[in-house]
Amino acid sequence: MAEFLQAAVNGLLQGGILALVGLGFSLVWGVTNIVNIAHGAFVVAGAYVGWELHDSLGLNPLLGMLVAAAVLFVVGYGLQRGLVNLVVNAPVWMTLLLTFGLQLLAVNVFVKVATSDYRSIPTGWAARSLALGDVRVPYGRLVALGVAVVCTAGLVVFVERTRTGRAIRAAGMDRSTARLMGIDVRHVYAVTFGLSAALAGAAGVLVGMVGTFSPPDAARYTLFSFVVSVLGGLGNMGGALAGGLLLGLVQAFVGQYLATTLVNAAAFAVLIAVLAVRPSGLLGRPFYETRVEAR
Amino acid sequence: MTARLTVSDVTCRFGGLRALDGLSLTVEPGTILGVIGPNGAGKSTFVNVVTGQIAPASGRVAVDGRDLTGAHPSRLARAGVARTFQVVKPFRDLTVRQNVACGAMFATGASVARGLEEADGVLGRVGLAAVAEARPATLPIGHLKRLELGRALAMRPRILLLDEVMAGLRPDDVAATVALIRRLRDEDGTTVLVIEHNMAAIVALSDEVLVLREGAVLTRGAPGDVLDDDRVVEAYLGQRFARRRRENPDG
Amino acid sequence: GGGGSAGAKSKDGGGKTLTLAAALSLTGTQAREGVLTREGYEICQQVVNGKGGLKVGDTTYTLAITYQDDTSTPDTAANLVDQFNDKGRKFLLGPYGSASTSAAAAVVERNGQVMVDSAGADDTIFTKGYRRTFAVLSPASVYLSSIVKALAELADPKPKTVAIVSADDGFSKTAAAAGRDEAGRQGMTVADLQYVPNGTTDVSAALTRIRGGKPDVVLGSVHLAEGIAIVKQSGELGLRPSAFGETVAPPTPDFVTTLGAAAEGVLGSSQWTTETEGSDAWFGTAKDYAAAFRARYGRDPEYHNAEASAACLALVEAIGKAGVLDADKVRDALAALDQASFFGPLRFDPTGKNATKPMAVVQIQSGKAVTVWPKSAGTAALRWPAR
Amino acid sequence: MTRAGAVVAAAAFAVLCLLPAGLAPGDVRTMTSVLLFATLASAWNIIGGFAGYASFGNVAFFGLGGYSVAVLMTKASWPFLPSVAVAAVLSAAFAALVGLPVLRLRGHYFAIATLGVAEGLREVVVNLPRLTGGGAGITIPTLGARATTHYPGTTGFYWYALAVLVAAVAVSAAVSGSRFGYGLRAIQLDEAAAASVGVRTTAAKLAAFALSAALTALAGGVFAFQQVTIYPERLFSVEITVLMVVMAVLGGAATVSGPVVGAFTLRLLDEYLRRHFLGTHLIVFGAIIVAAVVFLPQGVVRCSADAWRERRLGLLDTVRAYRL
Amino acid sequence: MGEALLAVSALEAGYGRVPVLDRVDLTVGEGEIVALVGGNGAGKTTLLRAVSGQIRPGGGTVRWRGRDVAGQRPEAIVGLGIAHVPEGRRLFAGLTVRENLLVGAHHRRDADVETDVAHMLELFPRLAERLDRPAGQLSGGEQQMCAVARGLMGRPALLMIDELSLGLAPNVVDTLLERLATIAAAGTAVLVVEQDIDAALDLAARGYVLENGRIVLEGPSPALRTDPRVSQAYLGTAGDGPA
Ligand SMILES: Nc1ncnc2c1ncn2[C@@H]1O[C@H](COP(=O)(O)OP(=O)(O)OP(=O)(O)O)[C@@H](O)[C@H]1O
Ligand SMILES: Nc1ncnc2c1ncn2[C@@H]1O[C@H](COP(=O)(O)OP(=O)(O)OP(=O)(O)O)[C@@H](O)[C@H]1O
Ligand SMILES: [Mg+2]
Ligand SMILES: [Mg+2]
Repeated sequence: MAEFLQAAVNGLLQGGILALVGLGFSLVWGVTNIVNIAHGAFVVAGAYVGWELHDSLGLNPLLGMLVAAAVLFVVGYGLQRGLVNLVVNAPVWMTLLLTFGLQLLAVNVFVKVATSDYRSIPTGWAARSLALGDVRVPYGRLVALGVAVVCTAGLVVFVERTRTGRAIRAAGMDRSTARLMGIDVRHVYAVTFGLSAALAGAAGVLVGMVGTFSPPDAARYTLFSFVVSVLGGLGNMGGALAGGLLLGLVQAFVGQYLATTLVNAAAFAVLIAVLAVRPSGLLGRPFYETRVEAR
Repeated sequence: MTARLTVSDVTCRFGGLRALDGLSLTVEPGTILGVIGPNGAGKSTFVNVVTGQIAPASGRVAVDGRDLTGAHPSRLARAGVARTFQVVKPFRDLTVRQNVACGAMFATGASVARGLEEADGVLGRVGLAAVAEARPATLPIGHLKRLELGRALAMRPRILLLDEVMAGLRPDDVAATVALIRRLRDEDGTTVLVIEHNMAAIVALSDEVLVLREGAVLTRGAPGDVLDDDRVVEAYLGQRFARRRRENPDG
Repeated sequence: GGGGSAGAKSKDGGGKTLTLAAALSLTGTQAREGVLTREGYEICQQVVNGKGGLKVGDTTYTLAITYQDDTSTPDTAANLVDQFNDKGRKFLLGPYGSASTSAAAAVVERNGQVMVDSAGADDTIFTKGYRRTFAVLSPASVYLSSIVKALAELADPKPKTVAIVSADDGFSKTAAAAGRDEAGRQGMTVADLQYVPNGTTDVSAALTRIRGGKPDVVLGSVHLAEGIAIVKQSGELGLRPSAFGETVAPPTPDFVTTLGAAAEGVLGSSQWTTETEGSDAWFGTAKDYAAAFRARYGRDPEYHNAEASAACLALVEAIGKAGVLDADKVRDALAALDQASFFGPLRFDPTGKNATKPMAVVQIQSGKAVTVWPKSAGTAALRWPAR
Repeated sequence: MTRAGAVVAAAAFAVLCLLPAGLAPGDVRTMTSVLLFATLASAWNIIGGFAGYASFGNVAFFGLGGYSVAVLMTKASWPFLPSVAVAAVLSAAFAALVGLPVLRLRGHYFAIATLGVAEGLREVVVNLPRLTGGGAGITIPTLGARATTHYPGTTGFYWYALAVLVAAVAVSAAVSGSRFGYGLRAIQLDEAAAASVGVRTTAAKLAAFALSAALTALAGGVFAFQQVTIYPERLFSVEITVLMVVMAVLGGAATVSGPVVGAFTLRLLDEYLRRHFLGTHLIVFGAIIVAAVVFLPQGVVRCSADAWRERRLGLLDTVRAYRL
Repeated sequence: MGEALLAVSALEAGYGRVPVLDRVDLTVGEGEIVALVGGNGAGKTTLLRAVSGQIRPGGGTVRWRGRDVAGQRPEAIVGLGIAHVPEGRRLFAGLTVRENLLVGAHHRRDADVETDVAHMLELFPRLAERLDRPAGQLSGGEQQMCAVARGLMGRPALLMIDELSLGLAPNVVDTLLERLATIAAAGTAVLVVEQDIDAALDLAARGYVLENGRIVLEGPSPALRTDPRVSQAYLGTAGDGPA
């Protein structure tokens, strides 16, 4: 029983991190239809920002997280405005190619600048855990889950309830008509991309706090993001959280009761099973289907 | 003789909404049936059910007495049922000629060369010969409607369902399209269902008119009778139309 | 012109250059280790040339090394070996990692080149009948078993149960299997052997599974990422064995910097430490090597650096002994090589493995990896229980 | 194919036939890898380009092909050619099997599901050490009595790779001009409309997927034998899938020549940079890809065709046309 | 009448290097309803697009309250008070009907948005029943209602509607025409593209006939209605269309 509970806790906590990593990716993919291969590089970049702030200024990683988010927002906004916006009207997969190039560039610049050493942002408390009987709940991961939940909720409210959020969604569905309605699509797209990068940056700091990071990890974060956002339903922020948690739980339970080497196979098996039953993901609405890709 | 198309007791739901509510009708071979009704009455849904895009919650659809309820759209297409889409669905990156050729190739099993040849003929008939090599993205709405029509005609259907193909055409082009469809029926014996909100076209074209309201048949009859029916005026045509019709009874 | 086509070139100044070639993972997932390997090669080149170059027969050559990036993929490494061969480069230094080494070895064999392997430890490389690849380092099977041996010999009270976490790549599995067998021989119970995906940073499932058995020692046959995760997440999950022992990770500086205090007491196996016994004419002792390295790079060498330097050293020695720049002769000289070095004995068994060199076991004490085994070389006593 | 296209293809083929005579073995080996990637990109293009079902798991068939060859040659002692033929058939069958559920998904959901298939398959290979050698890899015997087929050597593999590429291009060209090809393109452009004109969408998608898988498996088989020892990490690497997509898209998806052009351009560029920008080549490579996307947003083949037609290369005009 | 609200003169526009509009002149006065008719491909949509900034004119001027706004970006032009209800509805399919209406008022900052939504629902009761459904699920005619309502939500000074009655039931067209007349009376200018020339000329005070990118006829509605060139194309005898 303790094992079962521990596995559940592990899964939920790991799921929280996965969700946070995937949240921004899902936002950008769902709204602007850009598969941002460079998302993982944003995560790593965020981790570096947090690490540097802690290393040189001794800044608490939770504050560092806010700074990293702000820095990455600016980076993301600038990238979209200056670069990605140049090709949004090209065939869909071209943006994938663009971000693939960005990811290569970014990761290798990190390697050059920071070497590919493993790093981690040390905190005394993050590695300690709350003991509930035999079940341990590490504080660092608990905080990460909390941040994931708060960010998800915030994003849901922002996207679903605010004027800007509505404009973001409208712009995602039909750019040229959105402009006819007075929406500054360049700006709105850049804000979306900036938000996504900010979330990635925050996730990066948390990843660095509870584990380790190095530049080549970027590809893995992108992969996780892919799975999490599709599992949950593209462009659905609550879905990303659900997807992350489900993924974490599946991995934990399979690792616990089957074989630890099968966790990824099992995760993908679950993914395919979910999609077989719900072709638009756990909480997905088929709005991607009705997107108008004309200009 | 069995009817060309038999729809019996079809119900179709979207969430709580009954888009079709126990709809039954038959269409005899070689008839042109006008279908009118308020916006949201279920006309396009009806087309979707007949052509297999939507499986009805209950009820049957049969072509020439053969039950094809819930069959895949491609099967219905090959069984001779062709349609146009109200919100046009051209193949964006194919030329107009290739678009039409697709109709011939897949519904009648023509080879690529044969399909393109066929397309040339059809393009002439629907007035798109001049833009045969253009891509749909560059075409105005009127041409896209004709492209829908052309692609359906290339399928050499036995049943042709036209969902507002004449909306957005200039009146003289509407007249020409009406003539085209009539000739198709007269020469090939095609059965045609026309959905239009353009009453001039409906009157000029239809042997019979059916009025759909809230997913069920409100009335069915000769065009003149239907348009004078008070219920139809009330639910659909409106007072301005009725007034004009009184002033100008034959057109 | 010197005898043979082995990359000897006359330079304008009159001196001759002997060019060795190396395919290295300078980008990609193994860029870190690739760079360390390169540093090891470079310091070797510097030392050889600093001592006036390499005498082959009657000619003295300046040593040069040409590098290409294998992008951490085995197929590229293999391709590079072919490209080196096109340029007449017959003497190769190994790439980083078992997969790339294995891929390169197959091509080396066909092309009649020779390669000294600095970082491909998996024993399976040496089961394929290759005759032209020689590894200076101890094979994978020694990594974990040395830790077990060290514990059996030094730990008091002797641990009774061990649990092993292994990554699922070939190298780690070989090491894990050997460690398990050794534990059995030493009378310890192996409570559990769990595999985790190679490179994962979440090992909580494996740890939760072994936690129930309350093992005295948790052994990891893993790389750096998993190695760090084992220690970190054990803390989180309340798994507190008397010691952790891990193959590759602990001697790496990143291990201590990322784990901080949690790294204290962790045992690790190392191909080389500054206490390694032996010395040679080029580098002197292990301590001398470390000093030379520090002078150039401003930090202490890691064992990856030393491995690379040793590989270069073995090749240089063999070329000198062969006396001609002929690949076959150099191969024979390598096969016959038997000499002490800063890296320990350099002697190869018929399959090309370095079967005699012992592995050192280190323990993290006060933030430093100190050697605790083999005893003769140990500067420090094993701290036990370790945490 | 147009006449000009046929002439260009024939000329390219002639050049490729002469190439081994003029190149050093190491460069022949590089070209072999270029040819294999061109095959992969062309094969991807059948499902991803023509049918518009962007498979992110085509590497599954590469790995399956490679491992089938390796296992058949080591465990069953089969010679290479029958092994690779069986590998292709097996992969096609596997594609049809997984295609049945997976091809019901649309767009990105399909992409991820296929990615899952590939990752899953890799883990299966890792977890079957008896058959596949697991993470330690499997070695095809090429020396001694256990070798079933004489190891063809650098040039030999070049010919194998060229043959496989020719097969892939021939299949692509045949598909492109055929009714089947029109059906796939119709599916890509509007699946509902395609069905309504009579395209048997499910059958067409399955056929395209299986065809793509078979060609991919051929390349995988050749690669495996060439490598001698293969590892699951490499044979099922997501990176290879990404490269297939990137090459096909950069060259021009849904064209016959695009994937080949894309593969040649990118692989040769990558190789050139790798040789000349030690340790930083990926930074340069990344920057070039970014620039290529910005200036050639329709892919190399379409953009150059446009430039040829208009007798004018308006890079800035294209940027203006595609920016927001 | 002083300076017209919108004065298009010698406007040239097209796609890429394909010219469509050939020196088009057109004016719309404050509170005026103007009809624009013409065959398929004549360039009506192109003209509206050029005015609303969706395509960049190649020459000529677009004066808005006397100031040339040709070539400005669409989002800026909306802000000036020009709303364009595009051809083919172009609703945001994944947004609900209500959200679509709210997006129509995106550039407005006043507090009356909610009351305007209520007005739209009075005008198109059908929409009231569909308010919280994704617009992509609406029937074709319902979508047209939503598109027109979305345009009205911007409270523009000039409302341009492309294919006003496309897909609408006759009685709905009636209501809509009445409504347009009301809002015009309250000061909003309207430029409608419409194939039903009777309806268009009933509503509009003036009209333009566009063919092959050129204005071939213009004048007050009654005059156009009786012009033989109009009745030839619009009231029966076959043209160059389907034969
Ligand atoms: N996919 C769908 N999901 C939910 N509701 C739908 C869907 N398709 C249609 N409906 C609803 O079903 C009803 C009937 O729609 P349908 O398109 O058949 O109307 P119609 O008679 O063709 O109207 P119009 O004349 O406006 O084209 C409408 O109220 C519409 O909102
Ligand atoms: N995106 C485009 N690219 C190239 N040419 C285009 C494009 N859109 C329209 N055209 C061309 O411009 C001309 C005018 O088209 P426009 O859409 O303005 O016609 P319209 O008068 O609105 O016709 P309809 O009544 O059918 O809507 C047509 O010949 C059309 O082919
Ligand atoms: Mg309809
Ligand atoms: Mg128009």
